[in-house]
Amino acid sequence: MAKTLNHQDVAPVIEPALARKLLSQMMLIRRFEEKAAEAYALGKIGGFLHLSIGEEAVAAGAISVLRPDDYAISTYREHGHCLAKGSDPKRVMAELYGRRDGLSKGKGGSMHLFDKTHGFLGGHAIVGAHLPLAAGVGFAIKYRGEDRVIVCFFGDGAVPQGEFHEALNIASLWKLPVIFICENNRYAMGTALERALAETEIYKLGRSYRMPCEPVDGMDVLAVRDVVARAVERARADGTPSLLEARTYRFRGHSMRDPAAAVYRTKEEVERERLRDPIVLFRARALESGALTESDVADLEKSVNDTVDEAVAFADGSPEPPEEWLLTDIYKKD
Amino acid sequence: MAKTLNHQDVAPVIEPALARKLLSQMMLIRRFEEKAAEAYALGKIGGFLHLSIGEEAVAAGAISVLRPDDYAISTYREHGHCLAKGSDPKRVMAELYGRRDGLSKGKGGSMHLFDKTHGFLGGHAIVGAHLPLAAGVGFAIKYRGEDRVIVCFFGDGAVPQGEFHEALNIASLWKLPVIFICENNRYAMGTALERALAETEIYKLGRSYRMPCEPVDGMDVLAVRDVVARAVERARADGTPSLLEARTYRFRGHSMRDPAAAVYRTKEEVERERLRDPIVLFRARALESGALTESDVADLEKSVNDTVDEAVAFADGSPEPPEEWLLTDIYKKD
Amino acid sequence: MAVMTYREALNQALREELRRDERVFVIGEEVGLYDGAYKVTQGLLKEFGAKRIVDTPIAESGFTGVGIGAAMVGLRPVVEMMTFNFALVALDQIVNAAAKLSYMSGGQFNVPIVIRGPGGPAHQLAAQHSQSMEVYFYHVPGLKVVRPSTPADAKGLLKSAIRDDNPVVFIESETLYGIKGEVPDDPDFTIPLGQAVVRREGRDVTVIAYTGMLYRALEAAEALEKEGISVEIVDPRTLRPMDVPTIIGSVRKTHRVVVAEAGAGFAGMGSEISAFITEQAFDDLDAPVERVTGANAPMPYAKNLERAKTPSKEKIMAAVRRVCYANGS
Amino acid sequence: MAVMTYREALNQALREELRRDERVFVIGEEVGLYDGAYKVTQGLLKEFGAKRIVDTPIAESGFTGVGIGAAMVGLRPVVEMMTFNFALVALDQIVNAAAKLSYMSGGQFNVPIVIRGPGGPAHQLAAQHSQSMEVYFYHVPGLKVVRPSTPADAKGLLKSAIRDDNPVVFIESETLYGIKGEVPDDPDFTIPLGQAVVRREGRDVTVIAYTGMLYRALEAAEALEKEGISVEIVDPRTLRPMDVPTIIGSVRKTHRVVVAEAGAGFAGMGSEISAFITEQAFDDLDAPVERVTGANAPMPYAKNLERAKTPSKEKIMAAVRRVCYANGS
Ligand SMILES: Cc1ncc(C[n+]2csc(CCOP(=O)(O)OP(=O)(O)O)c2C)c(N)n1
Ligand SMILES: Cc1ncc(C[n+]2csc(CCOP(=O)(O)OP(=O)(O)O)c2C)c(N)n1
Ligand SMILES: [Mg+2]
Ligand SMILES: [Mg+2]
Repeated sequence: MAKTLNHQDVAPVIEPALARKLLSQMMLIRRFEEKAAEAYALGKIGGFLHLSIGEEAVAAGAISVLRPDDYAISTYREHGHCLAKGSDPKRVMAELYGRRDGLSKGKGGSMHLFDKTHGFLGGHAIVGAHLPLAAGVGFAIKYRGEDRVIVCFFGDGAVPQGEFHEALNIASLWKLPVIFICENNRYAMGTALERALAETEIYKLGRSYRMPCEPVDGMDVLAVRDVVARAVERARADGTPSLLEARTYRFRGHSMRDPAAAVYRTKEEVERERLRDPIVLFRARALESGALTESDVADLEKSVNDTVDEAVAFADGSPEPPEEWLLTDIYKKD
Repeated sequence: MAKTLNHQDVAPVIEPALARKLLSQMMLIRRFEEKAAEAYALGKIGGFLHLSIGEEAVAAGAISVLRPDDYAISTYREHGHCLAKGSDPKRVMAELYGRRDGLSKGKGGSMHLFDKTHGFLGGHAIVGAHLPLAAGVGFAIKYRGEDRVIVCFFGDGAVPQGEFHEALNIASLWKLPVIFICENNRYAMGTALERALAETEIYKLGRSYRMPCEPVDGMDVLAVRDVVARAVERARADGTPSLLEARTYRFRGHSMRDPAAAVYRTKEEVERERLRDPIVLFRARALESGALTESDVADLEKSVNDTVDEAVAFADGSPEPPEEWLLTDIYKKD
Repeated sequence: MAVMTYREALNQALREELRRDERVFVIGEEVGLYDGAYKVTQGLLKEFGAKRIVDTPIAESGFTGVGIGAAMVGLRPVVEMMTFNFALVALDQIVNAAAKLSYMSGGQFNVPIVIRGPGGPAHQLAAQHSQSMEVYFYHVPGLKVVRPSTPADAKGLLKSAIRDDNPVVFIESETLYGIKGEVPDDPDFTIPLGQAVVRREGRDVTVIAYTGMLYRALEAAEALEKEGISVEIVDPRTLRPMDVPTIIGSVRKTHRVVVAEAGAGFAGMGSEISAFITEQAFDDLDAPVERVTGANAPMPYAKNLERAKTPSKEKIMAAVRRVCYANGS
Repeated sequence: MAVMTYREALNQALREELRRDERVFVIGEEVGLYDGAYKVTQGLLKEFGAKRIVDTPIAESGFTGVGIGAAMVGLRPVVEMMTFNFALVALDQIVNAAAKLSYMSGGQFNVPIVIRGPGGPAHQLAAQHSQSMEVYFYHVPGLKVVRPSTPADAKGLLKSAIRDDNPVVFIESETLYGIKGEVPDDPDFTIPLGQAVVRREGRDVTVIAYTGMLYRALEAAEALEKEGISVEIVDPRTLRPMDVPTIIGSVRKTHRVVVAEAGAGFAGMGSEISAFITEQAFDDLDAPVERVTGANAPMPYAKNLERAKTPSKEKIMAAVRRVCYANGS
C-alpha cells in the first residue's frame, strides 16, 4: 500500500490553470501569515499565533482535490486550511485581530477559525480531540447517504494521543469517508518525532486499523494532490478512510513565542529544510514545464499581495465586538 | 515475530511439581468463583461479580513464570489473577463479601482487589485505564534499576480505548518492562471483537509500537507459560515490553447479571468452547503424560475444595467493617 | 396516561423522538444488540435498525466526539454513557468541544447532542462506579444539565433535551429505573428544560432535592408532618439552567431551607443552591440554609458503609428540625 | 530571603526537592529539552538528567497514569500539565485512580503525586486554553488542591505538595509567573497545605480571593481605604482541604463577606465558600455573602471581551460597597 516518495521520477505536464491555482493558493497562505506575524509583533494579534509557513503544499494540495461541499477540519495551525477551503482572507484576518467582522465575530481568534459557508469545521486546540469530530462528520455523511468526504489535518504530535487511535479504529470499522492527513513536520513543539513515537513512520499506524495508508512528500504540492485524490476517490466510492502522512517542515517556531531554530533543532537543519520550500520548488517546476511564465508569476504575486493588504486594512478597520457579545452565542436560542 | 498457535505440535514432558501447581491453581480459581457465584445468588456478595471461569489458564500460566517480587495488575475480572499472585483466598472472599478482613477492608469489593504484600496492584474498573498505571510501574522498576517486571491483564474490550494506544507507545518508546496480556475472550460484554476492532488479530497492534507481539492459545496453560516466559525474559534483559494476545473464552456471562449464552452469542458456540476447558484439557494431558495420577488429581481437588470452603467460612465469619471506616483511608496521614 | 417505569418512560421518549425526526440516532456501548446495559434502549435496534441504533467499541472519547461531529453538521445524536462514571474519559470532548463550539465559532455551529445515561450512587458498585457525576457539568457554560426524578419527567425532559439545539447532559438515576408512575401518552408531551417543580406544598420549610434524595425528602416530609412540621419540596429537575425564581419563591414563603444531595458535599450542587438563596433571599431567611450531603468520601463497597455514605431520611429530618428550631420553635 | 519571580520560586522548589529526594522526578510535555513551555522547569534537565526530567509524548492520560503507577510503588512524581486545560483528557486518571486508590485498597496503596501546571484565565488564549480548572478537582475526596498566589507561597506550598503522601493538584497562575516577591532560601522552608493566610488586615469586610483575584482585591482594598472602608483579605491558598476556621474567624470579626473568583461563577469555589460561611456564621453576618465571579460564558478571544469576562477591581469594589450598605451605613 505504501508508496515511495517519488515525485522526482515523474515529470508531469502541469495544467496552467491548476498551476496558477496551486501557486497562488500557496503564495496567499505564505503572504497572509507573514503579514499576520507582523501584526502580532505590533500587538494587533494576541494570544498564540501558529504559522504554517513551509507547510503550504499540504493545505493547498489536499484541498485542491475537494469539492466545495466537502468538509475540512484542523488544529490551531489552520490559517492555511481555512484559506484554501475558500474563506475570505479579510474575515480570517479580522478574526486574528479579534474584531467584529471576523469569521467567529472575534470570539475564536487564530486557533479557532470556523467557516460554515465553506465547510470549514475549525480550528481545534486540544491536540488530538478533533479526530473523533472528523469521524463524526464522516458518520453524518454516510448516515445521509451523501458522497461527500472530510479531510482532517493534524500534526505528528497528535499521533501518540489516545483519540488518534479511537478515531481511526472507528472510522475504519464503520467505513467513514474521512481522509486523515498527518502533517508530519517532525516536531511537536520541541519534541522530535523519535522522542514521541515508537514507530516513526506514522503512515504505518494505519495498518493497525486495516486502513489504506501512504506517506507523501509534503513539500510537493502535486504529490500531495495525487495521494489525496486517490484517498478521496476511495472515500467517495464506499466510505473507505485513509491515513496519509505528509512529510513537511515548519520553517518558523512552534508559535510566535518560539524562535525558528530553537534548542530542539539546529540552524543547519532549518536551513537545509528551507531548500525544500514548497513554493520555490513548485514555482520552478511550473516555469520549467512552461505552465506559467515569469510574468504570470509576477501577476499572481501582486494579486496575492493586494489581497493580503486588503485583508489587513479590513481587519484594522473592523471595530471591536460589542461588549454584549460576551454573553451571546453560548446557547442557540430555539 | 508472531507465532502460530501450535501447542498441539509439541508434546512436552510435564514436571510433576509444575503440573500440580498449575492444575491446583486453575482448580482453585474455578472453585473459588463457583462458590462466589453461589454466595452472590444468596445475596452475600453485592454489586457486580465478574467470573473468569474458562479463562483460568491465562492467569495461572502467566503468573506461574513470575518471581514473587514481580507485579501484576488487572481489571474488575481479577479474582484469578489475585489468587494466582498468591493472595490468601480467605481475604479475597472476605473482600467480595465486603467484610472487615477483606484485602481492602471491605471497601473495594470484587472489582477492586489489591494486595500489596503479593505485588498485586488491583482491580481497576475503568476499561483501559490501568494500562498506563502498568507502564508507570515499569517506569519505576527501570528508574530504580531493578530487574522486576509487571504483567498487565486486560480484555479485548480495552483495545479500542485510547489508553491502550498511549500506554503501549510509551512503554515501547521508553523500554519499560511491562508484559501486556490481552485476555481475548472475543466479547466485551455483548460486543463481539469484530464489531469493536478494525483489526481483529489484536497482537498485531503491537507492530504499531515496534513491540514484540504474539498470539497464544489461552486455553493451554503451558503455551501461555511459554509465551509469557519469553516475554518476561525480554523484559528482564533490557526492559523490552511485549503485547501478548491470549485467545480464551468466558464460559459465563459478562457478570452475574448477564446470562451465559445471551443474545450476543449462541448456546452452540458456548458449548463448543466448553470443549476447550483449560482445566479439563490440562488434567488430561497431565494424566496422559504421567505427570499426575488420578489420585493426585483427587487429592488436589479435595485440597482446593477445602481451601475454598475455609475461605467462605472465613468470609461469613468476618464482621462488617466498623462505620468509622467510611472516613478512613481517604488520605494517608503523614 | 399510562403507568410505566422510569426506564420505560425513557425508552418511550427515545422511540417517539426517533420516529419523529430522522436526524435523531442513538449511539453508545451495548445500546443495540444487547438492548442497553440497563435496558433503556430495549427494542430500539429492532424497530430502527443498525443505522440509527449504533453499537460502539469501548472508546467514550471517540464515540462522544463522533456524536459531536455529527451534530455539528446537523444530526441529533443521543449518546449513551453506559454509566456516567465513564464520561470522565470523554470529558474533554464534552467540555472543550460540545459546550464551546457555538461560542468559539461565533454562533455558526451549534451542537444538538444529548449525552445520557445513569449516574449517582448505585448498589455496591464501589468508588469508580458509584458517583454523583453532575458536578463535572453544571458549572460549564454552553451545557444544559438535567436530572429527572420521576417517570413522567424522565420522558418529558428527555424529549425536550433531544429537541434542544444545544448540548444536554442528561443524567438518569441508576436506582430509579424501576420506579413506576403515570406518564402522558401524547407524543407531543414535553417538559421544558429549566423549570423546577414543587413536588409537595408546605408552609414551614423548603427542602430542595432531586432523584434519590427527592424520595428520601418525601418520606421525611411525611414523617415530619406528624411532628407538626409542614415541608415544601422543590425538585429543580434541570440543574443548568437552574430555575432560581421557583426556588426563591418557595423560600420567601417558608423562610427556611434544607438542600439535600447524594454527592460528597464540599462544592456540590447544594453549595450553589445555598449560595444563591442566601444572596437573593437573605432577609427572608429565618435560619441559615442547611445542606445534607453524602459523606465526604469515595463510595465504599461494603453494604453498611455504603448505607452510611448516602444521606438518609433521618438525616434530612434532623436538618429540617434544626432549621426550624433555629426559628426559636 | 531573595527576591524572585513566582516562576523562579517554583523552579527552586522543584530543584530543592529533586536534590533532597531521589524518588522525586518530573514528567510532562517539554519539561526537559525545551526547559518547560512556561520555563518553570528551566535548567532541571541539565542538573538532573533525562532519567529524572522526563519529556513525554502528547498523551496526558498516558503519562499521568505513568505517574500514578510509579507513585503506587513508591516514587514521587511531579507531573506537569503544560496547561491545566489539558488535564481534562487525563481527568479519569486523576479522579478515578489517583484520588481513589488509597480508599479502594483499604489504605494499602497511596499515591504521592503532584500534578502541577498553569491554570486560570490567560491572555487572549480563548475558550479552550483559558479556564479556571480547579472546579474539576476540589470536590473530589482523595485529592488536595492548591492555588498559590505569591512567589513565597508557590515555593513553600509546592515543596509541601511534593512531600505530601497524597495526590495534590497544584494549579499555578499563568498570569502570575512574572510577579516578584521575597522568598525564603532555607531548603526546609515549607508552607503546610490547608492553611489560609490573612493578606491584609481590615475591620469592615472580608474579601476572600486567590491568585489573580487576590491582586484585584488588594487594589480594591487600597482604593476603598480612601472611601473609609477597611477591607480584610483572606487567601485560602489550599482549596482542599479548605481552612474553614481562618475564614470563619475573619467573618466573625468583619460580619460582611465578598468572595471573588475568576471562574464562571455558577457552582464555583465561591459557591462553597459562601455556603459554609452562611452555615457556620449566619448570625454573625450583617449582609448576605456576595460573590464576584467571571461572566458565565466561555472565554472569548477578543481583547475587550476578555477584559469584560474576568472580574475587575471595580466589580470587587462595587460588591464591597453593597455588602457594607446592606449594614445600613
Ligand atoms: C491535549 C493537549 N496537550 C498539549 C497541548 C499543547 N500543545 C499545543 S500544540 C502542541 C504540539 C503539537 O504538535 P503537532 O501535533 O506535531 O502539531 P504542529 O504544532 O507541529 O503543527 C502542544 C504540545 C494541547 N494543545 N493539547
Ligand atoms: C471506560 C469504561 N467504559 C465502559 C465500561 C463498562 N464495561 C465494563 S466491563 C466492559 C466490557 C469489557 O470487555 P473486555 O475488555 O473484553 O473484558 P472482559 O469483560 O471480556 O473480561 C464494559 C463495557 C467501563 N467499566 N469502563
Ligand atoms: Mg508537528
Ligand atoms: Mg472480553
